[in-house]
Amino acid sequence: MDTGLPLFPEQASTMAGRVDALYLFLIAISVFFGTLIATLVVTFAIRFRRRSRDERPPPIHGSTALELTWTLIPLGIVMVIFLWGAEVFFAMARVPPGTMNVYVVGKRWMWKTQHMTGQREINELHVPVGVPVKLTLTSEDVIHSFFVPAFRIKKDVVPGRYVTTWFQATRAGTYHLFCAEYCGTKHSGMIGTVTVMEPAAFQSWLSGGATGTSLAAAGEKLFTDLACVTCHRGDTEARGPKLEGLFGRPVSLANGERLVADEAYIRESIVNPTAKIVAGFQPVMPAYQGLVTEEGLMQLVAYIESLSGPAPAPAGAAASPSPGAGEHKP
Amino acid sequence: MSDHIVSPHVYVGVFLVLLVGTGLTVFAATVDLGMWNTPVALVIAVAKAMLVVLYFMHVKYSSRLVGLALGGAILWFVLLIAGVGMDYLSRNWVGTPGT
Amino acid sequence: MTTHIGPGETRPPRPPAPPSLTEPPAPRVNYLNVAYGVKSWLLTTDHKRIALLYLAGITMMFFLGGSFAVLIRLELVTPAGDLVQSETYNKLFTLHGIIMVFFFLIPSIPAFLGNFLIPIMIGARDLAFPRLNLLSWYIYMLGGAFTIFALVRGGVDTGWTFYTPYSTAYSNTHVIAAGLGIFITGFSSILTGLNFIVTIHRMRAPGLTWFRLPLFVWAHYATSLIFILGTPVIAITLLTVVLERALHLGIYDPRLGGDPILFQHLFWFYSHPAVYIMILPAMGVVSEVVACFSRKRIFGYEVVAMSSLAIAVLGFLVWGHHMFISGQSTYAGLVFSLLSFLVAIPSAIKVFNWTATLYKGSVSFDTPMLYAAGFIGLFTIGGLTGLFLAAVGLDVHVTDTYFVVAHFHYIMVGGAIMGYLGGIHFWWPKITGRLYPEMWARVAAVIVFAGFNLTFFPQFILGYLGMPRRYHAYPEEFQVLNVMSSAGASILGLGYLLPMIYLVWSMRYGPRAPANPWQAKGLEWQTASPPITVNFERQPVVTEEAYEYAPEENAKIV
Amino acid sequence: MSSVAESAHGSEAHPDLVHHFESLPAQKEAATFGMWVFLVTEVMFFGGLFLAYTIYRNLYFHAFVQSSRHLDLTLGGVNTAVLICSSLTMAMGVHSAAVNKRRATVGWLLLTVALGSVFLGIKAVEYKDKFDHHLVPGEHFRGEELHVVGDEVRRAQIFYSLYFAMTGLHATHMVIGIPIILIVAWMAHRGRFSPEYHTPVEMTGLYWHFVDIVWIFLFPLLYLIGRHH
Repeated sequence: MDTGLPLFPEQASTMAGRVDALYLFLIAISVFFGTLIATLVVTFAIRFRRRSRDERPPPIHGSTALELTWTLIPLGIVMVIFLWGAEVFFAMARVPPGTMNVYVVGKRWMWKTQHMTGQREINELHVPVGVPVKLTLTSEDVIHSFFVPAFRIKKDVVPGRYVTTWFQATRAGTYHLFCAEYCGTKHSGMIGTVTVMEPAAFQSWLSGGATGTSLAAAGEKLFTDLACVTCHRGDTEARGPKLEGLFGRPVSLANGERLVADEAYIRESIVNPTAKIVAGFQPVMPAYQGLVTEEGLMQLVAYIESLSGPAPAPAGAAASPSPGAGEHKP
Repeated sequence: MSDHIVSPHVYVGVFLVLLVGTGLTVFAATVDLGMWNTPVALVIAVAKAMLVVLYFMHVKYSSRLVGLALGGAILWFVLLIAGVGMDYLSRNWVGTPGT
Repeated sequence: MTTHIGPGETRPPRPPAPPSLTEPPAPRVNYLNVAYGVKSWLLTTDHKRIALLYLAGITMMFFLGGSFAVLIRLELVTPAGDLVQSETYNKLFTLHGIIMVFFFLIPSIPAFLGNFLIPIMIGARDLAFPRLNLLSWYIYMLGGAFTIFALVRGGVDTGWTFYTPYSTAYSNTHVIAAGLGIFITGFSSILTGLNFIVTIHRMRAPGLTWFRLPLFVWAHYATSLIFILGTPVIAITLLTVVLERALHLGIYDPRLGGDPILFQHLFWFYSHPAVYIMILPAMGVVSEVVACFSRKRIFGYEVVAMSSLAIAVLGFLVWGHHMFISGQSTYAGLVFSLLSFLVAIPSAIKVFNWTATLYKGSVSFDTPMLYAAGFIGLFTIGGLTGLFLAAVGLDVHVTDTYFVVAHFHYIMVGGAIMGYLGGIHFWWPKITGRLYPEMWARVAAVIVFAGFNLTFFPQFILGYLGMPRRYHAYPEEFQVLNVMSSAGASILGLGYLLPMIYLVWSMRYGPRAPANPWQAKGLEWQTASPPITVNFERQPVVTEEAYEYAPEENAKIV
Repeated sequence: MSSVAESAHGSEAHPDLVHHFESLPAQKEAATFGMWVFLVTEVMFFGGLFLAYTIYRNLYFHAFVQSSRHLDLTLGGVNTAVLICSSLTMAMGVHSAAVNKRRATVGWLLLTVALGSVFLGIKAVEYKDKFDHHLVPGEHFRGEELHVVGDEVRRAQIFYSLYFAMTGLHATHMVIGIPIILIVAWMAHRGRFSPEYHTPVEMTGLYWHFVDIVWIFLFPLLYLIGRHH
């Protein structure tokens, strides 16, 4: 047993320092106000203690000036905290360009991770130091939550949809991976490790072991097995939209809406094809929900992504409708 | 005060308007008004509900407190819809799935 | 049953005087000795007797929920899950949460102290709807029976939050019985809130204007607003969960395209304001106690009264801060974060005003004041750590960890239960007509305060280190802090047992209490201890401001 | 704190005045306000389902259109008219009580019960139709009759889940209301009410009108989506 009294978690990502700075600021605020209130209560209690049984101090009416003071000063302070918290939050939500992509499936009670290069892990994730890693996550059953305390990231993993988070590790080492959303009997057993490696070590980890096929290649095989190509042929007579060059680009829908083809859109279009019909096509595609596992879906997504070239612009950069506040700092 | 006696003629009048309103809402639904079908249906429903509230439920003749309760109920219902609607409307605005 | 008062009669007919065994002079007729027998209690419509019925139910639930907490803390002494099975552990924290939240904290102060005091404080003979009040208690007990049924049949393991799709499609436990239990109990809250609102609006004594009301009444008015506006939403939410489980309706089912996050919106639309249901009445108690034990009108009375309403209203706009990482949109998270910071302001205002009340007061540290001071300290810590959780970027790291557990226990246990205990001690002489042993009570208050901090402060650190909540087993490096927490819990448990013993003892052996043992202001101290069934011999008329401990003409304007 | 010595009410206190109220009007005011506060909670109770409806209707509009079209417009429309009629008869019942027409009060209230029962009967016919056509959510749900396939069938289940939850909750309110009206009618028959005291009739009326209002919204929202296509 570790007999030390830990007070502070390890910092192992670019986000950790930013979160901790806000944390320390808030501790300072809390210590200040906590001490202030405690001191005042104790001082008043002693200084104005009851000296005789029937003592009746003269009443003091409220003071508008004082009320305004202790309304506006806290208001100013909390607005600062709000803006600071919002800035950090946006940095977490906005995925920087040039990420290494990893797909994660939560399932009671394990984490299954897949690398683009085809490596698959259970309750483990190996990543290189200094490279931003984007995680696309989903769940096969209930809500889980992907939590790496040393990176200060956490994201609920919701069945039926994709969510995204990212991190950039700064120190090699092995860190806890927890499920943070209660998911049933073995919730506390749904834990694992994230191993951060020096780039060279990571390269040798990648090349070691039975690599087999890349994620996109696995997706391509699935694509063929499911006979998707019958309709998604890519010619003008095809019954389904052309998939080459689709990922990360705008799509016009039959109902007049426009959106950017990201992972979530492609997943939805496989499991619930009629949800968003591409303009000019008929809702004729059968639904594949229940026919393809979440891992298989991720392979298909990776395959379709690969059809848009080797290094597609991340969806975050292409689709972002708002100006670039809260830029990521490496 | 709710002791106010409303003439039965008023009740019958309100009743007839309600029936006409029902017919109108069915008719409006069969006409293609584009995006306006739903708002029209809701406006008619709100008008009908207001008639019931004001006359059948005597709010027109009741204390302000009753009006306050009614207003509070409507406001809180709107808060619920608006707060949750805000989430669904702004999903994925940041640009990656799940943001 | 209602008592009709004829001409010239100012109180109900005197029953045959019961033989007194303890003291020679036969006690006056009061609400306690006016009738005897089980029937006279179970069919009573007297708000004071119903309050005591609630006290019985609430106390039972508190010790039941507390015994689960004991087992949880025992399990967490070691990192391995070695005391109970995972299934059992999950049921323990679920039932601890359900019972403490829905069957103890929410009814505690309103249904017991509020029920007892509100009619007396406003100079009324009873609540507006006495039979409805009794019905509320039966509904509460029925809801409790459903929950206990779920417990004895094997329990429920969804967490008190009932998150879908786990609760609707995956849990193999008694979700339906537990959900119905909370659904039913919700109607008890609704009817109590309804009764309070109508009573406060319609039944104030002549001269008792809104801004002469005790702050306890203001707090309960605000609480009642949450009862009636929020509780129906949790009722329909849990009903849909039950229907989804029992009849396969698919409102939250992701396999049908349903959105589990919609459930979270509906759940927290009630369950966040529910936190204010717990804390607002405790704030009301603290206002009364601070005024009485500094013998001064609460500084900024109007501001404190309005801040209660502000908390109740703003409290309804912040529910999304429980969902920052849930998959809710980033922008919605920002809006909810901003609004959450706004709700911190009226709470801060209250703390500053209580502190200012002590200034140039006549401060005496009797037991209720010890609890009130403890409340101010612990609520301050709880409130300040709430800022950590409202700051979106920081919440990502600390949400669903022990940081959250520590934070809400500081509010609910450090805040609400300290207020509850302070209130019980403050009004105990009024309720029972007996004084409690002051020395023991002070010792217990100090033990509760120390035990509480030792239990929950280490959990802030645990949470920031990253220990997730609801973990049956945990990595070894978290053990030291967990052992500290468990040690604190045993002290806290002792602190809670002590009042249970000496308060029961005082009911029989305590010295008889005068009508106004604290020399306090307020209508409840103008009537006998314990009061008669219709509360006052004569209809009181109020001619002065709230908490007028000294004549107004001496007042100083700061 | 000063006080006056007068006791609550004089010797001619009304037998329906309970001990803790000053006067009958005060008691009636409290009852009316209390009933309205209760209706506030009812708004929020139904509000949760209306919220779910709003969200899913916007997410899955096409499936909602297809599902709505299968609902029987004639039966729904007739039921709306029946319920509006019952609101009129209820209003007339309250009116009769206020002007001390005992037999008329009983008559209007019984007519209200009859209309309410007709509504529930028609609702039962509609429900049976949904069972017969496999439109009850669950594993036996079939989409053929709605002309939806694939994933749309699942979305249609969400519509029908909401349909049954909302109309079921509404019908439950009517099932609770009918015996209450019968009790009030019995009290009226026994001569319990007077122009000064007929609060139970008024309160029952408020409840019944509220149930009517819920249906006024349910009808267009459930039955009239995309009927023009």
